[in-house]
Amino acid sequence: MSKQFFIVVILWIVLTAAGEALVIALTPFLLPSRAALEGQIVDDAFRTLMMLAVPVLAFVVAMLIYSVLRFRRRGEPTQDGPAMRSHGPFIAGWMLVSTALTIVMIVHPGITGMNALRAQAGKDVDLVVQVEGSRWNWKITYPQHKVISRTELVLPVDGHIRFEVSSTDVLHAFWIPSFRMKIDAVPGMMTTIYATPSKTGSFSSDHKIRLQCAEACGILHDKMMVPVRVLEQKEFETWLSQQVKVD
Amino acid sequence: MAALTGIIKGLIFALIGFIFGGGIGFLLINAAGRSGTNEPVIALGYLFALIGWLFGAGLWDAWGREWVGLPARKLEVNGWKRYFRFCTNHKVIGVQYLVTFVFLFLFAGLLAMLMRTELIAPGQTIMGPNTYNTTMSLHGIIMIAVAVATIMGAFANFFLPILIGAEDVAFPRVNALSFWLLPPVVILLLLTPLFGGFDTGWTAYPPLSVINATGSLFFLMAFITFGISSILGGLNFITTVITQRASGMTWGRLPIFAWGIFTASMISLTATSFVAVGLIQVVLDRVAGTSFFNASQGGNPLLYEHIFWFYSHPAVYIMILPGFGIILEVITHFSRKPLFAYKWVVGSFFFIVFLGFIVWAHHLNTSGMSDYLYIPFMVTTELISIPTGVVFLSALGTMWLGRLWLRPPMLFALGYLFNFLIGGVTGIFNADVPTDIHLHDTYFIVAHFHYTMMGGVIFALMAGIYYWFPKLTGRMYNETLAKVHFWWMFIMFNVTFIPMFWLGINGMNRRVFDYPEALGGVNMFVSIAAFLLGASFLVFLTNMVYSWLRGPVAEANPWRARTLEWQISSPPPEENFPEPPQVVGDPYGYGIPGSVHAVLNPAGSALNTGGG
Amino acid sequence: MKSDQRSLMRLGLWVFVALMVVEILEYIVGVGLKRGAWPFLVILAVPGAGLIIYYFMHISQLWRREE
Amino acid sequence: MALAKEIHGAYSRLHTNRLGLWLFFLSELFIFAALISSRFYLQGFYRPAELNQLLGLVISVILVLSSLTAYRAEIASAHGDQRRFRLNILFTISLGLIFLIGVVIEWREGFHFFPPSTGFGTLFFTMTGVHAFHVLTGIIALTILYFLGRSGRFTSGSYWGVEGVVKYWHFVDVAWVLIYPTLYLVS
Repeated sequence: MSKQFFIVVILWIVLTAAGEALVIALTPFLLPSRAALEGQIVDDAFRTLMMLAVPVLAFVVAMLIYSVLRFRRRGEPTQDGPAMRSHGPFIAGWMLVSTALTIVMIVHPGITGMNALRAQAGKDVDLVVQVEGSRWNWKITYPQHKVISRTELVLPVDGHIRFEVSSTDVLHAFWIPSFRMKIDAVPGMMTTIYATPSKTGSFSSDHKIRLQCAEACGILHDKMMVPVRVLEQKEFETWLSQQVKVD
Repeated sequence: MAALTGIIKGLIFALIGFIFGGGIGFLLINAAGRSGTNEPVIALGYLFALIGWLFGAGLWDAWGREWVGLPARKLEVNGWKRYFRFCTNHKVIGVQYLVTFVFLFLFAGLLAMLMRTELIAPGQTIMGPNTYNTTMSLHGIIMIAVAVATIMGAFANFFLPILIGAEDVAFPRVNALSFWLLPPVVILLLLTPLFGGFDTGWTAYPPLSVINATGSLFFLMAFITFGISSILGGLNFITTVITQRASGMTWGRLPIFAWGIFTASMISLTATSFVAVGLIQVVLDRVAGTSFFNASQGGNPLLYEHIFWFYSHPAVYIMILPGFGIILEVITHFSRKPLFAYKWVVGSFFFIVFLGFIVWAHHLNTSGMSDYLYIPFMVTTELISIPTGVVFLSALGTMWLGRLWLRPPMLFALGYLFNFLIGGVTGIFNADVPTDIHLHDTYFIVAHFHYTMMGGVIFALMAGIYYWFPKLTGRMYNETLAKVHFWWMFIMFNVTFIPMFWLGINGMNRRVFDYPEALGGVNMFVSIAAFLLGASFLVFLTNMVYSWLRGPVAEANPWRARTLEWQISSPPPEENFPEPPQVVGDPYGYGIPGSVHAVLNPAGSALNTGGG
Repeated sequence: MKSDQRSLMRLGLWVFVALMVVEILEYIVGVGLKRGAWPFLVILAVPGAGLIIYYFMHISQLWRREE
Repeated sequence: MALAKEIHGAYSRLHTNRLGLWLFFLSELFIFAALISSRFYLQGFYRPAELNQLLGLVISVILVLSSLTAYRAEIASAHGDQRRFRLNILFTISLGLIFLIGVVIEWREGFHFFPPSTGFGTLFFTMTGVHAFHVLTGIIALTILYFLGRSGRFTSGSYWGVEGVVKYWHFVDVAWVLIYPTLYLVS
């Protein structure tokens, strides 16, 4: 290894260390509040990818910084650089590392994350909530309890919930940012998504606890939102009993 | 007036065509007993108006007359007037493309400024939601067109034939045709606000795009027309590279920019006709009452998403591959070293084309498609980081131990590397299904693709403009202004888009007119940064206009680069090369004593080219 | 007619006959089978298209540069 | 030098034109590929019992026959046999027109049994419509070719116009060979 490349490696290590420290320090501020178990899987994947991205970023930036500082010429260069078209070990190393990194990313957090989500989805369902989007409102039905709500989505904490999402007119998307869960509402189709709220909370204290349409659907797309309220099981049952029953 | 006769004739023919086609549409509506819709009139009227426009603008004189046994008329006029005519010279068409699209770029940039003004604070600021949606959609589609067609249309047209030692492209008349298809596109897009606008964004997902205002039909027809232009361009460049190379210009000596155009053309030739079908299906659903996307009649909106992204993901590489070509070209000449790992780069371009066709469904990660599709598409998508990495390998390897000359093109190329790196790394978060479930359709995506499109393609475009400006115009730009432009644009670009990643993760979905109050502060910051970013283009525009008119006369080869375009005068002579050049060596033979790329005057004295 | 023209014309006729066989077989398979016809149809249609592309459209002109 | 360039140019012009045309076909192929994929995506292997199978077979045969006459026209033109060339072009045009009449008959039946607003009708009318549009443009091109040929435009050494249009006509046939089973015969 040439001396120059050695300096780059030192620079890379320094940058990587700084970057990883920054990721660890900043992740709590970067990732929003989380209110569902499934969100943990997403956040873990996010963090892993950040950790993996840092060394890649750091290497390219280290090479760029070093090259620009070391090899730049003031004014027009009077000579050509060495006629180096290829460098076997460097290319081989690059291809090996980039392929290996890609495979790592595919396996973890890609496939492992998918499997975790699927395993989570496969658990016994405590509550089914049907969510139907129409321009520009959501109709929320609790078929087991024969309750319909149009103004808010109320959920019990720790209950495993299946959302059955559909649409009457155009594409919409069901998204609760603090749950990290999203699925499109497609006319003529029922899509499902699962979530297990992990703590109580409501839209009034945190805007990320909202059911937001996330697929452009026309004029009031951004207003196609209902507040979400996650209650204790008891309170949820009380809420249900206060609602008008429909058949 | 003589300059405009073609355009005026085209407009008159278009009007006649519209009346004819619209009349047929009107009769069809009556025959089918469908009242209450005028869209068949518009659609058929436009079809014939388009044909009328093309024939009037020059297709008939330059080409159509031959079909009925008459000799074609020469439409060439000299001087500046030729830029307004149906001119088949590839250099004229290149300039036509460049000027048209730089103006479109600035126009769509102004639309972005309007959007950021609206988003500067929660609630309504300057416009209503429908106006906002139309502004947003227009910004989107015009910028997509800019990204697809500026490098391909302008630089590939002007420089590809010269780079390979040809006199012109393979089909000059098709080339002119593909440019003259663009004015109707622009007119249609500018007309959309008068017909209710369109609120679907540039993706035009049905059923929304089937049931919304007539503006959407205008948008769809504009997109299809643009697609035809793009197909013809791709066809032309592939044929040009295969058949028009100068003798001695073997595949292994092809400049990397030519490879970028060649591979990108493979995509625009094929994938574009695929998406045209998807768009036509939406038009048919609107105009003819078919049920492609009407779920109650057996249609399925997911079909459109599949067809659309089968084009639109590869389309990203139509934009990126020429950009790769430009920056690698610039980096090798400004590092004064041979292009590092040339064969690996060419291979990775082809690999990108191949992979580009089998990754589309990662745009459907939250669409509700079949569960078994997620992992295969995640795998193919993430594999793309390998060939993309090769481009970085080549760029870094070329700079290593080089003699770096930090002129404006080189600065933009370096800026490109940094921005595209961020764009690429954040792309992984979108390819990965677990994270994408959260990030899909949020400002994270907006930030990501602006890093690849603006930070990538537009920086490459700027690198290209500053690199080739002396050759295009024969004049030199102001170096200081160019450097001011770079640093201003580079810094404000990053300041604008980095916070958008945070916005997306924290619950701001895209294509919204309004957002939760809590996100107000960051949005105001982004808006102000965006205004400053927009202002950097005033520097650019000043520099371009002033330098084109008054700049110092440029020498033939201000960069002492080795490729063919720098071996002829600035601007190039009408026929490019007085004698067909004889290519005898590598275009990137820097640092090799006595290395020669091409002999320009094989018969006469040995007027060798080459750096040293 | 010159002899090479005649032989080319005859070649065209044979290709046509082959195409007819393909079409009719396709028809029999398609109308006859209630389900599962598609593999047979692929086996028939793709070579059918290939015959036209090879013999009628002379695709080999693209890589045979002499003439 | 200039002469050598010109000869080389004339030769490579033909090669260039051919390559361009084939690339155009490749692009067009993606149009039909998109339509065929749509058919399977939306309707699977479904086909209505009312589909007029016999008519479908008849127009397929007619189109293949027209390919033969087009082929014969090209061969004749290549050998300077202008009389046969014109005759075969006329045959081809007539067969193309008969094909279109067949499509019109089919459409009339189709409007009755599966109108374009239904699931299968959507695909049926779009696919046959897109194809019939190609046939129509082909017929227009062949007609132009006929009149150009009559005015003595083509010789045995220079007949790119004939070659190009005939290739296009064959391509329309290829498209039908692929569409016909996907629309009529799968089950």
